[in-house]
Amino acid sequence: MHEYSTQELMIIAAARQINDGERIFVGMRLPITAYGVARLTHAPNAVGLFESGVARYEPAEDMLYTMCDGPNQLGAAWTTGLIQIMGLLSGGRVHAGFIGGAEIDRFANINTSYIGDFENPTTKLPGSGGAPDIAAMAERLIVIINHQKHRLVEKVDFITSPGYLTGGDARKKAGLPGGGPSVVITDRAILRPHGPENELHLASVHPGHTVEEVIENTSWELKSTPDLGETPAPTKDELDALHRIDKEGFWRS
Amino acid sequence: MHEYSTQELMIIAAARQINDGERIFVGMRLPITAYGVARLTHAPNAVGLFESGVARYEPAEDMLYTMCDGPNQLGAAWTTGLIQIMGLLSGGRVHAGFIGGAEIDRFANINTSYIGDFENPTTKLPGSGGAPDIAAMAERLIVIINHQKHRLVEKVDFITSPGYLTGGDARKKAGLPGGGPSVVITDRAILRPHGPENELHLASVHPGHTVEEVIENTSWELKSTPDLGETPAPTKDELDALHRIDKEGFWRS
Amino acid sequence: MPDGASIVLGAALENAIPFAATHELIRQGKCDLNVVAPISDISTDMMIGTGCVAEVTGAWVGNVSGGMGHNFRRATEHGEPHPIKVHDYSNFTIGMAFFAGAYGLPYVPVKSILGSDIIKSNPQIKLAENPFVDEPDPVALVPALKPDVAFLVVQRADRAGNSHIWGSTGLTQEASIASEKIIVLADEIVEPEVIASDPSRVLIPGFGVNAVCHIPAASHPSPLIGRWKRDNAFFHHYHQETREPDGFKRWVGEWVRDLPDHDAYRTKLGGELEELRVEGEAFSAPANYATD
Amino acid sequence: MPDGASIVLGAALENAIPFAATHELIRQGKCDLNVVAPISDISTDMMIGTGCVAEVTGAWVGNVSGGMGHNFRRATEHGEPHPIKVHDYSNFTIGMAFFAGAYGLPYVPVKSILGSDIIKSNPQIKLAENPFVDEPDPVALVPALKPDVAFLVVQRADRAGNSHIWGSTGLTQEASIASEKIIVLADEIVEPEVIASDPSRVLIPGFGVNAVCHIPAASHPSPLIGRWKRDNAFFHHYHQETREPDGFKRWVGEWVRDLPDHDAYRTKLGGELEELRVEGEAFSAPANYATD
Repeated sequence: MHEYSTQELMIIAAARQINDGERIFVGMRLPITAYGVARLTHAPNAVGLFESGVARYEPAEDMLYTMCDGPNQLGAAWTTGLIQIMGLLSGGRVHAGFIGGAEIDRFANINTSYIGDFENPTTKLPGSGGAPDIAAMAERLIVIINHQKHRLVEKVDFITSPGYLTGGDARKKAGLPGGGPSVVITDRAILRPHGPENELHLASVHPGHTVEEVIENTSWELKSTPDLGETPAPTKDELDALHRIDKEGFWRS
Repeated sequence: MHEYSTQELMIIAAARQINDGERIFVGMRLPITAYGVARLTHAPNAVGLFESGVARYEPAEDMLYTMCDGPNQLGAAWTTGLIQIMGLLSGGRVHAGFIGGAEIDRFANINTSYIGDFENPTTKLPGSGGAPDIAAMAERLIVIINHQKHRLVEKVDFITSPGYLTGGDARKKAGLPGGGPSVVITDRAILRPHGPENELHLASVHPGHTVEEVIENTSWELKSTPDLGETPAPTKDELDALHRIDKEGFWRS
Repeated sequence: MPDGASIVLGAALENAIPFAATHELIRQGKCDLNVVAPISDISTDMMIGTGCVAEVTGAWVGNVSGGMGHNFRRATEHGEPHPIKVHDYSNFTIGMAFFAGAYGLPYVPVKSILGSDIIKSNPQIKLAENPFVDEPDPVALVPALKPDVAFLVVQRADRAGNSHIWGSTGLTQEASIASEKIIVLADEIVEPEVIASDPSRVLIPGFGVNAVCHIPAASHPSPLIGRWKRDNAFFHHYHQETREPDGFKRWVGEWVRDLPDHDAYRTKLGGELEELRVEGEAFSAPANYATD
Repeated sequence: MPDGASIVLGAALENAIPFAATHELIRQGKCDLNVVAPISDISTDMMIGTGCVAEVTGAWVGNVSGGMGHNFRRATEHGEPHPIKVHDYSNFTIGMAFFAGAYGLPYVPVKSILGSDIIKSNPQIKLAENPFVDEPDPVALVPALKPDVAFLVVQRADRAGNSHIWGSTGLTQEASIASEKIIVLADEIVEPEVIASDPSRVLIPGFGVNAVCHIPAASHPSPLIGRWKRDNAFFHHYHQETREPDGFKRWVGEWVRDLPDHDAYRTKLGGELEELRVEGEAFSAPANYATD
């Protein structure tokens, strides 16, 4: 067994969602590291997209605080405008996108806008950025969120980025071209939409966590997929790749 | 008196339509030479636009066969895409555009598409290019056409580029943002829309031509503006400027 | 590329037209093509003359410095070699149709085609009212165009298709991204580092390109900025020679069908092509992408 | 620039934000502004904190590397210093709104905001049906945005405002062209020949620019590609210092109000700014524009 942090496990679980040759809306923080791990392990031909107008093959060499930082532009495949990059979302040209959020609900709708009523919010969150566009248009969506009861809620106060809306075929009926969320990676477990209702089900529990704990920290009555198991621990290769990228051990603690 | 060809007179008459500081859709052949004359005489701050994606201050140094030729791009103010340049037509950012045509009618509608029925034409012309867009959107339109009875017709077979449509306020009612044709320069005369009907009237006759001859070569009953006179002959300065541009005397014969 | 495909042979207007691809499609005897472009100078006329074309979708067909395209007129006026269907657009509206196709909009509402009979001859364009204002405010709705294949000529590319283009580009970016497949004809193949040294000069990144071919002077007789001048005499010659169907047959035999490939075409041009090669230097000022 | 204007302070997302203009507007005490941008990092938060802002039109407001924008939260949650109206967009939809404003489209029909409650919180966006298909096919209509003034930071410009920009540009081109006026903040003023050597690197030509100012490091603390690194510590410091209204007052006094201009700001930064200066060289490969 190798030692790893919860964050490292999440990064590696996220990296496994990227298939070779795919074009991925990467975003900042944890997903960009996951992209780097995927490139170094099983997906050497993946392409990373950044909505500010950047496309890269190799991840940036230096630490990034924003997607617009110099190291993300030096040696890029393409530095262009937002419309050119986000426009790739149409026509199935983007395979997956990563997004985070403050709240997610049982049908994988995500809120990054308002807690409470939007006309008189108790908490105003920073907003959508390009997340609704990615959620609407990418072939599939990979969501990363901390697993707390007030974050995994029955119904989000505001749908910033649509998942399956009210479930079933509601998403399709609303005219959304992209396939919707395929997986939700938390610090305790992995959830996936399952069944005709497209409700989020528990798909695997991270090593060291229990089904009961996960259920307790979810606001809706969380059901499990038939093949519920344990999230596979990071392999040595995966951890080695991560440590090559995360030189300073930012994600290790 | 200085000697000049009819083509040279037309070029200089066209150059006089360009005001200093204006942004002009120039096009090829005669108008691009007119633009050069205007820059060298009374309009040193005019800007020339080319729908392929070029904007220039100084006219190109060498002879152009198309707007995409190298000399039109070297030292340009901007080489970009068609949408960026033609998009300037919106919001009153383009003051005037030059267009030509195979036919023009009494309300200054222009045909460059089909002679006869469009579903079964007797003559298929090359088509519109960007002329309809310029005609619809530029603040004003400067038309250049040879003055022959079969070209100045009662009603064009096909409106490629709209003038005043059926006259009066028809153009406005059709939702066209630009002001419409302000002048038609032929090899015999200058015509302008006049009166509430916006019908083309004879505004001036070129030296050496007569009102009768112009009327004879126009298919509709051509009326005159109240201030009908003779087109002022080119000045020495204007001809000098033209000869500096037209080094090879292309327009002199 | 299947028969019946819709193809973009040049979307930059009068430069960088992929004539090498035009010729190869003629040699391969592709059928029933829909040729989609704002203006592709005599490329479209050649394709029509060989009977490859069922439809033309565009704003202008002819010989830019010569005037008429004789094959286009024969096809549209007398159905010779066979009738073709013309889908009329203006330059800006076909631009918006490509833009919509490229960036996932079902259609685009424009003002610039109002009043034109193109709305009548092209029933794909619909009139509607702007729902954002109370008074009548007509707009024309132009639906997305998504061609099957776009061919484009670039000054330089690496082997993965990452490409640099400079000079005016017309609708190259929108038409290419709107197309299902992109084929790059590179005047020069360079090391990946050359392209990566200037990612803002990339118009189409390699990950969107399906094939890259190294074909010098692929745009002849149209110009390629900084590489090849326009061959004006060649355009004039084409205009003279193709006035009659027999003349076009001779021309296309001599310059296309009887040549195995673009190498042979360049060899046949010989010194005439060499005279069109840009020898001078007028280099762009460098841009620094350093991070530290 | 009048009170009540709608202004774009950076449309490239997280680089090239014209903080020098933000500071000057604060010093001049402009009122009732509508701040329009997809994301302008802490520029928007600062403007809100000084009470300059009546409306925010955009997709995201905060401190990109720090998280929340404290002034934005105070204004939206408790009306402090006064309430502001937020017009929600996603990045792509505000991009389409600028595109429409720039290029004369009354609105643009998009798919990418369907299903989002942004359609409810922003009543400017209307739902409609795609008239080109028979089955139900919803689209969201996003009307054109035309701000009054756009400020943009460029790496180099000539005195007439002809400018070169490189690196990712977000919505810079669309937002600028959509705006009634454009003010350029140039990191370096160069001879016209430098800009004219590479007209394809021009994002906005000089004839569209209303004023050009030579302001080195105008984007500090945001980065300018090839010129200035991001000042991460400065963003962090802002985040810490502005947690409470009094802290923000102190911060804006020290860094904005008590300084006469951006020269003084650079002097105050001193060695900290010098450490952010890019010293290395990673030059673009030259492009040749020669014609002969």
